[in-house]
Amino acid sequence: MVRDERLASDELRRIDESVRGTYPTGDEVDFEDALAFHDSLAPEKSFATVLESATGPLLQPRAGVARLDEQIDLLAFLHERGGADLLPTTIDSYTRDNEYGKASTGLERTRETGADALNGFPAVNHGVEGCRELITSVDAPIEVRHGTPDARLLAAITLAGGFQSFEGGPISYNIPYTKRGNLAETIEHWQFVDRLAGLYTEHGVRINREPFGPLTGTLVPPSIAIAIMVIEGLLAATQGVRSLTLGYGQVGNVVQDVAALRALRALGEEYLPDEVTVTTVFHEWMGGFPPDEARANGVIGLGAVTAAIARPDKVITKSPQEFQGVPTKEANAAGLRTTRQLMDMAMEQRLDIDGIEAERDLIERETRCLIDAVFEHGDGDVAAGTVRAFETGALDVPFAPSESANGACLPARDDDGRVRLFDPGDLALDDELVEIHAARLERRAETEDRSTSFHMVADDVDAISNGRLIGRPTDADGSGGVSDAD
Amino acid sequence: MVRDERLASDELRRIDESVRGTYPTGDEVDFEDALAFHDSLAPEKSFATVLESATGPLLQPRAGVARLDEQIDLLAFLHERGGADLLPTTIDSYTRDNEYGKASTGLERTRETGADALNGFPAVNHGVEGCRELITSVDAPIEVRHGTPDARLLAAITLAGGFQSFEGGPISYNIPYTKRGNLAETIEHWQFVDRLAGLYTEHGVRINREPFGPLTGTLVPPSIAIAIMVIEGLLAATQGVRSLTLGYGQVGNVVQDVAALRALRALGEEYLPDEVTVTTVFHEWMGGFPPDEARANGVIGLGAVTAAIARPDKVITKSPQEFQGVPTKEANAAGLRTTRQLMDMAMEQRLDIDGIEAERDLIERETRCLIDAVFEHGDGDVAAGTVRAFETGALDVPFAPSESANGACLPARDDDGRVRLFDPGDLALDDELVEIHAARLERRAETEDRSTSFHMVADDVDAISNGRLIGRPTDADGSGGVSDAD
Amino acid sequence: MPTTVVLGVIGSDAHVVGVTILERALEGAEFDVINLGVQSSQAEFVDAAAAHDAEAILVSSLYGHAEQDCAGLHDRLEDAGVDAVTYIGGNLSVGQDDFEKTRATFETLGFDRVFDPESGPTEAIAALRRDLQLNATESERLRVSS
Amino acid sequence: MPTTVVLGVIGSDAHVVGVTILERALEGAEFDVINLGVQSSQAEFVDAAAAHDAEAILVSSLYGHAEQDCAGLHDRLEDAGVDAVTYIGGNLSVGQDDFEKTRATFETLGFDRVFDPESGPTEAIAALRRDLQLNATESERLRVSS
Repeated sequence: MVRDERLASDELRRIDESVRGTYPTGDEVDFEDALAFHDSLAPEKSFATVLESATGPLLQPRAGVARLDEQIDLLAFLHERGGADLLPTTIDSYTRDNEYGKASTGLERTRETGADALNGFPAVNHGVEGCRELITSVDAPIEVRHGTPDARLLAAITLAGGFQSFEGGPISYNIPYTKRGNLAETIEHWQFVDRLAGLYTEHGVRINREPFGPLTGTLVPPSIAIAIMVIEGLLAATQGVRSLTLGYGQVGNVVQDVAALRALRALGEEYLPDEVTVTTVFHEWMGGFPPDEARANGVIGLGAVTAAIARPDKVITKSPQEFQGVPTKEANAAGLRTTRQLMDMAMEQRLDIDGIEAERDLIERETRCLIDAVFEHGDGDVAAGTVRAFETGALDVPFAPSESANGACLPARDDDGRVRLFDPGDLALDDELVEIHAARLERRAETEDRSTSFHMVADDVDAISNGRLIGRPTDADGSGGVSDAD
Repeated sequence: MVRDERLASDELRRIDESVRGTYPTGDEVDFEDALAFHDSLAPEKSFATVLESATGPLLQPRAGVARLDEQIDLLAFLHERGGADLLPTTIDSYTRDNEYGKASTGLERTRETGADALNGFPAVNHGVEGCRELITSVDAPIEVRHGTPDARLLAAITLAGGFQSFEGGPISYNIPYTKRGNLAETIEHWQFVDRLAGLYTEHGVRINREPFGPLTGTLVPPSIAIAIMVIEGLLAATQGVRSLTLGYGQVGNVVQDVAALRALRALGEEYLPDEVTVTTVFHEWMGGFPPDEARANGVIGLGAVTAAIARPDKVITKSPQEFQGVPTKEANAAGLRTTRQLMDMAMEQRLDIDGIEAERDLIERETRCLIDAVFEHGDGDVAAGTVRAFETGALDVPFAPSESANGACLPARDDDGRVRLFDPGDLALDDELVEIHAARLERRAETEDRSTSFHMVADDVDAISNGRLIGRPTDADGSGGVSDAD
Repeated sequence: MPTTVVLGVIGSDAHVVGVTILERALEGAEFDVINLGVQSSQAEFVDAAAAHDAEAILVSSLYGHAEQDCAGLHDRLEDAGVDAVTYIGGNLSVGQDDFEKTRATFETLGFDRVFDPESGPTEAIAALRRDLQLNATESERLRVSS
Repeated sequence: MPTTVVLGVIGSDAHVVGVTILERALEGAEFDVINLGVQSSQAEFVDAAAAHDAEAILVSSLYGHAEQDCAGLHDRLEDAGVDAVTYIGGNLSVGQDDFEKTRATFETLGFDRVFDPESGPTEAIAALRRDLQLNATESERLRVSS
């Protein structure tokens, strides 16, 4: 069984060699050379330093295209015209599945035809030199954003290529993404990634790591997300990571979102070792968007106001074209500027909302229950405990496709639009906490004059794309379509 | 001197005949025939009823083009594609200056060339029949929105033409709009308009009247706007108006805006006779917009959140193209939908912000001072008192171009972004209130390490269009450009 | 004896929300549910239906490749001796604008019913009741009374 | 003795904010200010300058019609025997993209200085001091020290 222990040097070396052997560009990686490249970079490209020393929330979009020159242009555009403080490089789907050969074909086809045959930047195929050209060509720190369960080769190449921030984690890039991902194996893969980041850190190149907070992006109760962030943070810290950005995806209730971000920061700082610098990232709404740019701007606006009140260290912005998939660079930049204008105007004034501390207490109590259960399941070991807690459902993620998860808990909004557990499944929560959730949903049921049921869940999943926060029954119908919900 | 007394029937008749004689379409007006037309309208076109019976804020855009068929298409578009609950018909500038001949030429040129030679709908030229065609062709209540100091003929024709709501008032359509408008004379003109509305009301056709709350749209302290709304409401009530919508323009500080809207409603209900139904309208930011649609959407978003918390009866929306003047119908509809999405999502949750009642107390104290002063200046008569109070500056509007106003008071934002009086001029405020304002601005001056001065005013006027709420000094410069501020 | 239904998302599709809610709805209506989850192959549908003697198979697909993913499924079911009604629902074709054409396509493939993207669990349950000649249970009638 | 300046917005233009702030800034710098306000005619500028023996005339225009509104102003000033420096500032032409062209146009009309839309009161006061050979007052130096 996997254990939360630091990967030994010889083991690291063995895995590194084996992983680098799986694709030709792996040969380009040379650690000493990589350190020298990082040292040559201007201080304003140091991701961890820029993020950790900022005085207000920094904005970062998502963006990735196949070709290097186009990726450079895209990032320059988002930096200059969108005002992005931090930049992304989103990796293509083939790379996420470790299908580097298919990514290579897609890249070649893109080069030949000009039409993008990949949905992101195939960093492994571009190799260390390609990554370095990207890093040197753009005037802001850049993060690798992906969704790759086994990101070992991607990490080896991109960190050697000059990236100083790397998204993902063994739970957050596995449980919400795929059906057949072995969780224990994925933890081992990420121990390698984190150990590599730790090694760079020990040599003076602080690599920022960012577990993916939104998970399935679909009504995830804050305590579940926070527990997973803390666990991934602990696993990373063991491997030597010292700059950790814990994530959280907006649910749309301002009080709950602000409370969650405060709880995330507090629990992150409490659970993680003192030598780790904890920052937080807030993702604008990750669920279904309205099929209308004007309405989408309204959803983005609520995220901006929430960010202004919660003041996370970083905000990942959405674009008004979210509904239709990958946005144009203009729409991507527009999402940044809409967020900036509203966030700045709202940050310049006091906006103290009632009820945040009470909600935060609730979230923290729940999160502690979940983290405690993980440690108990592992007899004190967080790695082993995570695998077992997911097996029993003591830790679970709503709407997770993974067979490694129990998949028994179901969320719904309460009468105030906060995300509660309609069905706690086997989550390791106190009876009292479970009763609080049930009571809140009962109150909603009374308001709506219907019994609490999966109808609420179905309606809630579609609510924001339909122009509402809560999926209230309309007319005689209590269910509505759910098929295009996720 | 003008007095706040109901216009006698014979006087009403005399003015009516004289006014209708100033342009040929005036002959089309027949009161009995008009009543019959109003009676023939479906209940969902009754402006007052729809507005007063709504369960949440209704949305209304601004819109007007020269030709009747195009105005019908425009309003249908905003209703169907923008989801506007209430519709406008914005009148052209020539009509506002009573230059009906020029409006006629513009209308003809528009008909010939297809290019819009007018910036609004010349309702006087379209006459009673043209207005009725508009009213019958569109499936929602429509208001006349204009800016006409002497709106007597416009009112006679549009009310006979089936409109049931009419914007404006003697102060709000005079002081902020023109240099040489005689206030006493303008009050007399609006006594006619209000008496006409009262007469329809007495015959079963409740005409909604809406004083223009935003005034100069440039950092107007809430108490000044509210005092003027109450005064115009009192003048209208005397003439028999029974449905009054009092207005307020967003200043951008959520606490102050919510407090102002609550004070507006409370003081409106307190000062106006019981038989008057008071509703409120919130105007999204009327000052300078960012020259960028994405940033403009951020400004609109803050308005939508404010509306969700304050819950006025009506919201006048802005479009992302506000900076460039008259928006396309698509942009106008987009502003409506962005507002709707964000407002609805925010209204479904409790958002109780600290400090609203304290700010409201302050606003109400100031407003009472100003209204008391008006009554004192008029020896108990609000009409005479208004004229004299503007002469002495006891009542004043910042940045008013009118020679009828003292023009001595100047606003600036405090350290929290609330609009205060940098210079109270001769406003009839208690010393204590003046000191509160001074102290708030002193605190800002300390934060910014500069003395309170007109620099702040200049910087504040431009702040929102530059992406901020408060005009803080940037770098070494404490002033910045002011020339394109208003 | 409760009626057994197999459901799952076919092909490489990972959209899980709809099928999760459908599972709960079916359980609420007192069906025995075998939920294969996302990314399920034709073989998994066939094996599960045969092993559990399912009376209905509900296929979900939301990523627009349902036609390729389902081609041959009904032959396999027949080969395995599975006698179950088959439904499919979701976003069944990329850029669908004429649902009747989509419905015809999937009926030709052998599906007994084809549901459009606006359909909810309620419609699926009502159809199962009709096709399998079942009555709503007491508890279920209470549950859907809202 | 304080220096008298006349300022106002020329033509049909009703933009009042800039001129109001400029008035305050000039008063703060201890000028005697005659503010004609918005919608002021050439005659009003000439009469006020003559009546108050003004040393400077500051014309503001923000609606793009400044060239027509100002044509002939300097002839009138000369006819009335007004000897004052003349400045103009604001949005001086519709769709201006080349400010140097705009500046040349208004210098040809007779203005001593032409300010672009980004200029603030500080620039105007500094220019007046240079052109009229004035020194900043003690209180003023304190005031603009921020």
